[in-house]
Amino acid sequence: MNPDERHYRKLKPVPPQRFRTISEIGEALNALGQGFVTTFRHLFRKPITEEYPEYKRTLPERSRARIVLTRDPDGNERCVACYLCSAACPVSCISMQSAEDDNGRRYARWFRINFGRCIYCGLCEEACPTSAIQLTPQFEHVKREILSMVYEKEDLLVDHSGKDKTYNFYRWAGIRTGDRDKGEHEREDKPVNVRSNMP
Amino acid sequence: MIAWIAGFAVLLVKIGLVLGVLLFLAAYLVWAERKLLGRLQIRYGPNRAGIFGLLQPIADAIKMMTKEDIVPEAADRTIFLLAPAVVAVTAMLMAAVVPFGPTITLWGRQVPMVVTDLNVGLLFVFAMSSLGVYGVALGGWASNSKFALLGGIRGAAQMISYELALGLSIVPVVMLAGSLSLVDIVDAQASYPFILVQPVAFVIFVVSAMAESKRIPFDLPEAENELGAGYHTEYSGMRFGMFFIGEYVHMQVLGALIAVFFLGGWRGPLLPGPLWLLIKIIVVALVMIWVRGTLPRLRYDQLMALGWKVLIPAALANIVITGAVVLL
Amino acid sequence: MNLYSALFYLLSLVILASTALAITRRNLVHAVVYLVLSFFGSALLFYLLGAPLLAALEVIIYAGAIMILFLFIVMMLNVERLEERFFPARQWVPAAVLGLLLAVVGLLAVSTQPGGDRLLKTAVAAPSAFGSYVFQRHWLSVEIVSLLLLIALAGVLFLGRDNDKGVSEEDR
Amino acid sequence: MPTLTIDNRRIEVPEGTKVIEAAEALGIMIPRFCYHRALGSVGACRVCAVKIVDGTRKGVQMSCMLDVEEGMVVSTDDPEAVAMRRHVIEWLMLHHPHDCPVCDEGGHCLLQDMTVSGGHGLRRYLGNKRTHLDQYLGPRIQHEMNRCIQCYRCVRYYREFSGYRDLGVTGIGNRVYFGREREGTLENPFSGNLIDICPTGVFTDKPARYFGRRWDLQRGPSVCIHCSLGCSVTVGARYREVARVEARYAKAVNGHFICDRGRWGFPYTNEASRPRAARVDGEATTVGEACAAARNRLLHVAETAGSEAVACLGSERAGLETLKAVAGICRANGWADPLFWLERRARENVAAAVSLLGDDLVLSLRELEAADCVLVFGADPLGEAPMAALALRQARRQGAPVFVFDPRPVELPLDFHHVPLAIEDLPECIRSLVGAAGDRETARGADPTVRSFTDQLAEPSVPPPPEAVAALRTSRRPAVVCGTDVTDAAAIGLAADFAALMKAQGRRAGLFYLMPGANGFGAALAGTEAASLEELLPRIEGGEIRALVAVEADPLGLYPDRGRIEAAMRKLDLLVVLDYLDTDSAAAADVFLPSTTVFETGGTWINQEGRIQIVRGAHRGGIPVSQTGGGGHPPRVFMEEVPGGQAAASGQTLTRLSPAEVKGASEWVRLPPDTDKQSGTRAVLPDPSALRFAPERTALSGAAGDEAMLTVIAVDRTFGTEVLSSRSPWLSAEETAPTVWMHPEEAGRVPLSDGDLLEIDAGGGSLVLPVKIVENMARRTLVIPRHRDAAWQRLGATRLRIERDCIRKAQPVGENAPVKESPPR
Repeated sequence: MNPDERHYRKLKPVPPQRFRTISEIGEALNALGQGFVTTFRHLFRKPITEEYPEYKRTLPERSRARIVLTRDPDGNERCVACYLCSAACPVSCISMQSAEDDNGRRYARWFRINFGRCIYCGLCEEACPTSAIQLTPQFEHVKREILSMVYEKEDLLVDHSGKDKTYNFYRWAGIRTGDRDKGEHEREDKPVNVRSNMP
Repeated sequence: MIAWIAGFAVLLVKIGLVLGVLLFLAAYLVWAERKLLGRLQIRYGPNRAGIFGLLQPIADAIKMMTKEDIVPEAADRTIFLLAPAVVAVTAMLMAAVVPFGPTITLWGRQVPMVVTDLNVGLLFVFAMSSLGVYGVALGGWASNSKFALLGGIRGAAQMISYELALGLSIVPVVMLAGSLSLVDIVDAQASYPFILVQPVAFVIFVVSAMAESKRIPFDLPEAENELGAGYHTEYSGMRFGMFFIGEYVHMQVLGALIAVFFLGGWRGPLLPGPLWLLIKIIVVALVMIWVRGTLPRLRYDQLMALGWKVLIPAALANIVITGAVVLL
Repeated sequence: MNLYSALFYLLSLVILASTALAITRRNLVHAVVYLVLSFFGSALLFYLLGAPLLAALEVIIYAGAIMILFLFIVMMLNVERLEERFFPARQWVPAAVLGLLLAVVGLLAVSTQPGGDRLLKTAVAAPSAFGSYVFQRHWLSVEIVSLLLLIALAGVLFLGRDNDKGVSEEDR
Repeated sequence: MPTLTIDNRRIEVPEGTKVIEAAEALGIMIPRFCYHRALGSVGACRVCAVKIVDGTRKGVQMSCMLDVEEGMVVSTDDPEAVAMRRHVIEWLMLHHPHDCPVCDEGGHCLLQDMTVSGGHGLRRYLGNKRTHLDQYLGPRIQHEMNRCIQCYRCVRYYREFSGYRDLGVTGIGNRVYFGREREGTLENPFSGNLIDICPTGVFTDKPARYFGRRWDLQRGPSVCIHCSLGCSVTVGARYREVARVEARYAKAVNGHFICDRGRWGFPYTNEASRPRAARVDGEATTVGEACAAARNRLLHVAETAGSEAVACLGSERAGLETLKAVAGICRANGWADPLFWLERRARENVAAAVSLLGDDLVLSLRELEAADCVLVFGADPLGEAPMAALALRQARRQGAPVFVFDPRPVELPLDFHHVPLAIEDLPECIRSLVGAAGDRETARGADPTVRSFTDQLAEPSVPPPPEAVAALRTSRRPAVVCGTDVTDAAAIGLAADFAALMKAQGRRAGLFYLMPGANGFGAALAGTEAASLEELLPRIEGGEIRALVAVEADPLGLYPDRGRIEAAMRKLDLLVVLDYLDTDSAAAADVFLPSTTVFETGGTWINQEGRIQIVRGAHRGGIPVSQTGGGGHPPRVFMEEVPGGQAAASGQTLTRLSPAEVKGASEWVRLPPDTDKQSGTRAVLPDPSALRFAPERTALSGAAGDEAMLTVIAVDRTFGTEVLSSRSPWLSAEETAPTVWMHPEEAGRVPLSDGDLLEIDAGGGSLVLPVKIVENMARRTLVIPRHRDAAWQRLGATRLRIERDCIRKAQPVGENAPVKESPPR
């Protein structure tokens, strides 16, 4: 017998033995009975339901509902229109067009979320490299008109930093923008002088 | 001729009465089920439409009536449209042979409190019940959807399997009563209900009845988390509603049959016969809801094993034992 | 013509029509449904002739059990859609000839003995009478037949046996 | 053929194969940055490390530097090799900026893929990063040096492969910098390949900058239609706008690369001025109504003036389906013969080339690279078909001498022998080479036709260049490249004879024609009975032809005699134009119908070697969202109909115009059964051997040599002359301003100095252009680019002879000296 076969035999289930003892039947009936007793007891408990329009509880900060576009601590738009959220979106409800502004910053010329399609999965927030797109706990945004569920950038943009209060992508990216040139960002050396061989 | 017309009129009244009660009760059983299930799960259940959500069935009816009746493009149209009616009609027809009270005398004429007293009433019930399988199987097939087809096949297999157990469990009762007529069976329980002498048959019948009406823990044909909604996945609007009416009427009829075979039918102290029957039906229905709230769904092989390897042998054994006892 | 004969003819019409449809449908499920309708009509006919037991058995056994199994197989077979077309002559000509022959024989039999109602005597029997008749007078043949069924049952069980038992099933 | 084992799989590969290639043949992609199939190995990036388990050299080795050996055992997933690759990635990422979200390479970045797949998802290095300043490299390429990983692919491609010198490398160690000596536009007309070849985002496509991610683009394989080579490209479109064109690997055609004309020539499809609506008498209407109007009017003309009074003109830029539709509609309605060409010479030249090109001689671009001696007759590869110049460079890099016989000041990115001779002398020159090159005895023994041809060759008036003769004698794989633009049928035929003669001598000789337009070959095949507009023009002027249907053709704008064609068009009762460009003809049309570009509906193109290439549309087309949206967000109203989406392929629209039913539309393109639709297959052509060695080509022409006459040739340049790409705003900066090239000797006669204005009186009027005096061109020749800003249409023909006194120095008139003839785009 080779080792594989031995292993195989070890895995073989024990032959069926339906009525091993009377006590097992007793146990089964007891378990069944306990189940019925438990559910029956529930009949007389006060329901734990929180009735929504009458009572609105505060949702945790990380609840996933209405999506916003936040700003960095300097008050600039965080979104660089990198298309990662639209790529991550399983229902393809995010669309945008990236562009370059006068300061050399990449931004969204237009940014659109179709909340009629959104499933609030939060993958966009997870994909966002700049903490721009964030889900908020505001879940009450139901509309009668389907087209009004399409939110444009001006509807999405808020004037705070949301959950991430500190991150500022362009301070780290190493991209030349209006206020900082190459080598002036966080943890960067001055640009190399290629005309010199001195290190 | 006048007598014939009067008889016919009485028949119509009885049919109307039975159907009215059945359908009204079906609607409110849905409400009761949702409500009770809610409470069993420490929720409220429907509580928005009217006080205690009592108008919920009406709201549901309006909703289902006004919804679009969608027929899938690839469906077999005729059969697709016919299938829900088969389910609803066979379920309702079964109620025709259930006696709901003692024979009363009206203007000097004996009027039995049953729509029709067939001498093969029990067989009629099984005939209708076996025709009900077509609704499920054809509905599932005609939808031309894999979920529906699987649901339909499962439903058909389950229903014909449990019909056997259902039928065999009743044989001792027939042996005791000596008749296939439901009226006679009720009359045979004048002194004591058969549940006292046939507890095994009672258990087998109740379990099989639940499987027959495709209720949890035997709702494999419509197991939501495997098959969408099973054989009625593709149905919408009132056709979907007909499947539901069928199911709840079926539930009531099976409750009535349990009452007739084991609980003495309409017999009971103090209250009038029909009321007793109604109470028994409702109690059986509530117990079924309770079971739904407690037990998890079986796996399909467990379902089949239970039917073929436990219930049927037990029913056969019960027949032999009862036969022996009766003979002695 | 009284109500009964009117009902009789109506039912006969339904049975004939549905049987004809059942044998001409190319769609197997439709054919099964028409056959069930035909069985149901026959059952009603039995009932009309005063044989409720036969009627119930007809529905339970033929419509309720056998045809359901047919339907089962048909539903699981992926039969390619055939166009509704007329059968080739070599199929329907012999069938038509045989059918015609049968009709002639039946007509002759009925016309020579118009009062041939003896067969119906046993059919109209009450369930208990029928049971006593079968099990007391013909118990041996009944037992032989049921033994035959038992053999078939055992055979099916043997054929359908799980060969590598204990391995593939997740729970034993 | 050594056999080696890679990851427990055995493979047999030719001697000299690198391990990385052998692994690739097995389907194992070893990570690489510096290695590239077209560029070879340098071992700069160290990321292709594998473990050699058995062989002469064991241990971790660079798979791109290691030749395979018999019995070698390689493991690509050995922990040691994996660790090495992981470390390499981490080093390379040390200074890589944190800018993937704003980097256009993101999504198709090799470095990104390798970093993620190498398991270096999180940075451990927390120190300061080295930074570089970027350079302005022109309007097409964005430079971002911070992202560089020093793989040297760019300079190897730029300097070695394509032969330009203005991009280089400087610095040492960590400070290596890839750039130009000073900021400025890259000179290389193949510079766009830097974008494809850079494994990270140092060089990115500037016109497509920040347009979108590659994964969002509707991408589809396509074929470049900016010259006759038909290079394979990949088109990426989004929001109804073509965003970028990338090179697509095609083994037999362009290899890995394309030229900048093909890469950035596409803006014509996105132009705001592109006509999207049908017009009847200048009024916009629906396509259906315009079709009905055109059909009724055509019917009316045919009824009143006879069906022969209607003519239909296609062009060599249209797909084969369209050309077949033109031929089909003419035949079905009994109209005049279909026209595919404006000039008779073009028709005859291409017809001659197509009829003489046989399966025995035809060369693909790839095969041209393998030639060991190349003779170019009457062609300017860089101007007419840029990728051919790159192929010649590869041939030269393998050691093949390249001889160019052309009157133009030909420039090529390689060192070559230019023999500047007048275009009329070209046949004589080829004849002399036929006579001198190769050994006559072998040729004689070969074939009686060949023998009689060589016997009848007259003694050449000019002896052939001795270097060329010497090179030809030793060559085993000579290639003949012949242009069909400025040459004539005699030279084209002689080029084929020359190649066939060398073939008869037992060499693997090949013939490579350059043709006008993307589908010149197709036009020659589609309309064997076709005429040219030049031949038909007298009938228009005589009032015989009363209606003209121009399909993707622009007779008004491109006919070389502007005055004559304008007058002729005025005589027409009806001009129907189907096009996707706002050409002069489209503006003048009575009925205009919009059509679709290759990016939208695709089509079939046959390149100059007869390779049938089927293109499917990459996107549906319509007015780009950026134009309908007006910069803000696009409109929210969702409609079934795409704005501007009414246009259909010209061939389809054409069948709707036809009063008679056009039959057999599905059989217009019949392909050989084993057609490989991606890379194309060569069309099956009739055997041309009967047409070769025609006795009339042995005779001396003697046309040249008349000192009183000058030859004016209108030529193509790399940028600015081809109809479609000259509309590209990003290429216009690269266009050389329209000038007339002259030999110093000719300039001295007038006299003229560089930059002076020259007035030329030609058949179609006079035109004034600044002069550029160059040494390396033929005497008695004026070379004028068919630039859209030069009024070359006044010449009267694309090749003509004028009296010497037709040219004179002109005085500058105000600022705008070159007269613009065609209206601005």
